[in-house]
Amino acid sequence: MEITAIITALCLVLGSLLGITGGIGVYRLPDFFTRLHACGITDSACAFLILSGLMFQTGTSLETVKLLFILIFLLITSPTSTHALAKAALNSGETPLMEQQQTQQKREER
Amino acid sequence: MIHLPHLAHLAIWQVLFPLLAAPLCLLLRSGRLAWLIATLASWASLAVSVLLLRTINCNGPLTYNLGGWPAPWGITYHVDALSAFVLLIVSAMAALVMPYAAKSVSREIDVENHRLFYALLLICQAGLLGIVVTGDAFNMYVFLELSSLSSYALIALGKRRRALTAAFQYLVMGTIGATFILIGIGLLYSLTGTLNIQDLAVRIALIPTSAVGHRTLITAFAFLTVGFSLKLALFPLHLWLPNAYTYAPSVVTTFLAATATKVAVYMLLRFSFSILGSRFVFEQLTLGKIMLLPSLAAIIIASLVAIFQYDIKRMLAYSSIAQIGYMTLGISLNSHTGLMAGILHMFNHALMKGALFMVMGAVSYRVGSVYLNDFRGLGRRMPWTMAAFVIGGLSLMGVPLTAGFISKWFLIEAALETGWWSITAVILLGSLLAVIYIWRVVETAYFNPLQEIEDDEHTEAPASLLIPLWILIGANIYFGIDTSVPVDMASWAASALLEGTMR
Amino acid sequence: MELFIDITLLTFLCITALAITVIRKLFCAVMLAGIFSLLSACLFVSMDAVDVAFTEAAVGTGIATVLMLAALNLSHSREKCPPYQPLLALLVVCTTGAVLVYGTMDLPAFGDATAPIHHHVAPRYIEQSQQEIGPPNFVTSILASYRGYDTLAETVVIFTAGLSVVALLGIRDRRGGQSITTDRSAMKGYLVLRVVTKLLLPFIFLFALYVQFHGDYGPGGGFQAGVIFASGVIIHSLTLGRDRTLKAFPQRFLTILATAGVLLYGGTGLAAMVRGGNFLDYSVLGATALAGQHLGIFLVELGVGVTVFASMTLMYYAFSYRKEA
Amino acid sequence: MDSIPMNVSGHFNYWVAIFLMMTGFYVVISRGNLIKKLIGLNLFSTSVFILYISLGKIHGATAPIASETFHLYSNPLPHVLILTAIVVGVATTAVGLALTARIYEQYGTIEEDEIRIKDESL
Amino acid sequence: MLEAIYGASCLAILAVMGLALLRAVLGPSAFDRLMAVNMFGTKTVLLISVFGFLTGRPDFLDIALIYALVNFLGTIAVLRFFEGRKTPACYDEPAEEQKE
Repeated sequence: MEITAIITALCLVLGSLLGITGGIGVYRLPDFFTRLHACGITDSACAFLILSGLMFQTGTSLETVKLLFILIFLLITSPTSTHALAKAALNSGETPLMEQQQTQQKREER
Repeated sequence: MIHLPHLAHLAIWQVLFPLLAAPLCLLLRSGRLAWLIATLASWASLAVSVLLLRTINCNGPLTYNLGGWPAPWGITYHVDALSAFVLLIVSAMAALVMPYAAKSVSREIDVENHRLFYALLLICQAGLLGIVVTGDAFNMYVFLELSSLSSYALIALGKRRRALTAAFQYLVMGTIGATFILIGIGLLYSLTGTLNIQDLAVRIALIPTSAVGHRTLITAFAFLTVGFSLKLALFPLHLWLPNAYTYAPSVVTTFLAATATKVAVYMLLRFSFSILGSRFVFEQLTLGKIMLLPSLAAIIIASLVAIFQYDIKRMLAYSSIAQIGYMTLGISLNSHTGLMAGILHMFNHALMKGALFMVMGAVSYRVGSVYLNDFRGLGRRMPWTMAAFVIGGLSLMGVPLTAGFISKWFLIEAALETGWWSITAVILLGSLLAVIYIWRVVETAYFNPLQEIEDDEHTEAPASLLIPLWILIGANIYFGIDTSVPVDMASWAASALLEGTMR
Repeated sequence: MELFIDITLLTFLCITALAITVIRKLFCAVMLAGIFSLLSACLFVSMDAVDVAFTEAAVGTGIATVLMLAALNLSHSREKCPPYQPLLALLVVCTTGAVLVYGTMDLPAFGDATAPIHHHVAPRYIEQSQQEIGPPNFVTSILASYRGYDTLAETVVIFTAGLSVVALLGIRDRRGGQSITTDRSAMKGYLVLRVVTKLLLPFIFLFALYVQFHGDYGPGGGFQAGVIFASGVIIHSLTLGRDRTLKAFPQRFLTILATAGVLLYGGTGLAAMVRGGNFLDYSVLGATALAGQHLGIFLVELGVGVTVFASMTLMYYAFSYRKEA
Repeated sequence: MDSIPMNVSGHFNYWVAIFLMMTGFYVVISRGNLIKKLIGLNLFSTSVFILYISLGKIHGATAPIASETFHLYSNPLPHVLILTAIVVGVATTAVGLALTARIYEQYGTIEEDEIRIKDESL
Repeated sequence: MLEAIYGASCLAILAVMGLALLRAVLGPSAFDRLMAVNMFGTKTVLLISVFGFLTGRPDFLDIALIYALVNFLGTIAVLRFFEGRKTPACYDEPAEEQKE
């Protein structure tokens, strides 16, 4: 078996695992910001691993370039939208769970 | 006469004139010029349809391969007797409505929308013509949507806010209808692998049918019928029509009332006769019996509802539903005479409803609205307009020497042929009800005292409204006396349909 | 494997559809509708309809969602509880569904290569289109040449939609003396977004051009390219402010562009008639039939792309300018 | 996976497409909210597209773009038809949305029954 | 060998899509849904890419590219149209929810 195939397989498996982790995180975590972190972090890493894994299979061709473009596009847009989302949520009054707990604690201390 | 490269291209010019004139309208800076372009295009289109009719009369059906690809692979235009006849109706109405539009539109539509309005009207016309002239089932769907889409916008351009809700309702019901048609076409396609109408007919005939008939074929036909019934506002599915016709600008109502439902009837005829064949449709699927009841219900109930309307445009809209009932009744009688009466009524109804809605446009041009009260004393103020209303109304009732009489006559003859007296009674009852609702308007216009003072505003409508109106009224009388042309055409189209081939 | 993906996607579709019926927040319903169309696009890919998937993604997920959000922005975002139990509706729907299921009984099985649908007209497209027309993408050949007339009508449909929306909503250029920097519609608070957008826009337009001119060889073509171009403009307008966009692409310019696209398509057809062929018969346009087809398809796709771009952008303008008009 | 017998998978696709269609149809006719109706229309037509594309699929075939390694292609004609239909669908949606926006301006609501009440109170 | 890996990745991505879909359906806040939709979109891009390799026709990556673009567009549009609106548009209103 070729070395590229092994690299591809590794990348894909790793990427998929990361993706599933993110999916579970998004489904299970308690509040918006924790879910967003699960989604945001794994999204980019998963996309990076899977797409670069695929790139090893295309050699040098138009497909490689396309994959590269998709990768760059995702790597730029995905964090951007996550950032914008978090900002919008914060702006419109959503408070992170931790902050809520802290204020609650303070109130209790008082 | 417009110069045409050669006669072979006639069929495509039919659609191309309005279709390509529409974008041109937008390029112009002024609404007047757009109107001029629109009028010229519609006249050119009328000339083409007359030429087409003559060509077909002499040489038989005409086929035109778009893109040069032969029938099942490319889209073809196929013009036979029925389609030439409907083409004539549509393009003649458009050619009359366009000159009429100049004044009416300037009163009813905002100035900045004039160019858009004419462009949309032309696109609507192109869509309707495209449906009729095409020989390809899917192409028919696309043009159907083209005409529907532009008519939604046209209706919504009406002055009152209810025009918007009316247009929305029409949009929802029209889209459901179109999607049903899409499903039907898809099922037919899946059975045969072709979309060309003639080819479909050939290949459907080859499908082995068991005793119960082919289930997919029946379903396809059911969906097509429901879809077309929605589009042609057959009785229980007519809900979109009264509002749409009432609140649309007068020009739009005139055009749509005279053409859109006719084209829907055409589609129904085309699919049930040319594709599936009259024997399959009537004997196996009993379309006749299915259609009979809604048609009769439409004639009576819609006429009754019309009597109680105070908005005269709405009254005429309900009357349209009743008249559509006559057309489908003719079809459902499943005989040559009945079919011929139905086709003839398409033509005559276009003439009379076109004229009556033009009267509404003229009245609303002068008076501002068309409630029953507004008609008081109009008999003296707008003598020509109201005279036109009376003659149009007589034609609607089916009084001898008007066009309406002829189609009713043939309809009764067809009903008598089947031996069902009750149907004849219903037809006569429908006419009687028409007498009542027309009489209400006539009475108000001629016998009610004049409203207050006579100001200069309320005088006769301008000539550009009256001339197209009286051309239509003249046609109503002319075709009531000299019946040979439309009757021959309808009879020819009916026999072609019944033979199941696109002759 | 493919079957499994197919079934999973269908299940997801069902879940989404049911959620849409239940959910009352229109905003969420719109987002779910976006997911629905994304999922159906995936399904199209798995059923080999790459061009359809391309279009569905660009149109259903992209433009339709944006327009719906824009319309929602102009109105309420919450649906009222229906005042009655829609039993009649349920009955109608069940009947229709039952009839349809009955109708599928005699359909050939899914994926059956012997079905009549694959044997009458379609084989010619697959076997001969490369000799007759040229492009390796059969869909492009059929779309632009065999059934080119449908595509003309389709172009006019989108043109009509643009006209209708403009006629209904109107676009008022309120810029007047106001300077661009005070445009409130720009996303001022999102610096990262603005910078990223500026960075990405050239590539989006480049991609649109690639899709436009590569449509013969892969999925894509004029329609998709027009939509992508319009998406780029919409992104520009969303983040950097619509007045700036309107300055770059004025309404009059877009109107002319939309018109020009339709006329280019129609004109190509007319040119064929002048050269002695039928309407839209591209073979007569070039020295050889193949060259003519190539030229014809190129022009026609260009016309489609231009019209779609201009109409979509006009529609977006109309919605975006309505609020304060 | 292909070991699943044909008669199970044979019409599965069609039936799910029909179910989706009917869900969309139900939303259109049972909901009074205009935007919801349009979403329903979208669902309805998209599901019809799924039905069409299902009809064109051939097992073991590939996308209808010529390639040296493949010789069995799915039927391209439904794809072309649906491309056109998608455009028609989005055009209708756009016009419907424009109408909705205008209706909201005029009536202050996009619920069908409230609109009816406002019309009758005139 | 690689076929199996591609298949497994497809399955994994589908699973993630399912989880994201659930989040989009369940909510509770609009931002949750938006995030889920965004994630769903990204995963769709990956699914299409891997699927192309699975079926041996990787030349359709354009589709994946347009999905990425459309996803970005959608997120921006939502943010843009609802940034001005504070809570009412975007949040569940428990009181009203109970009424239904």
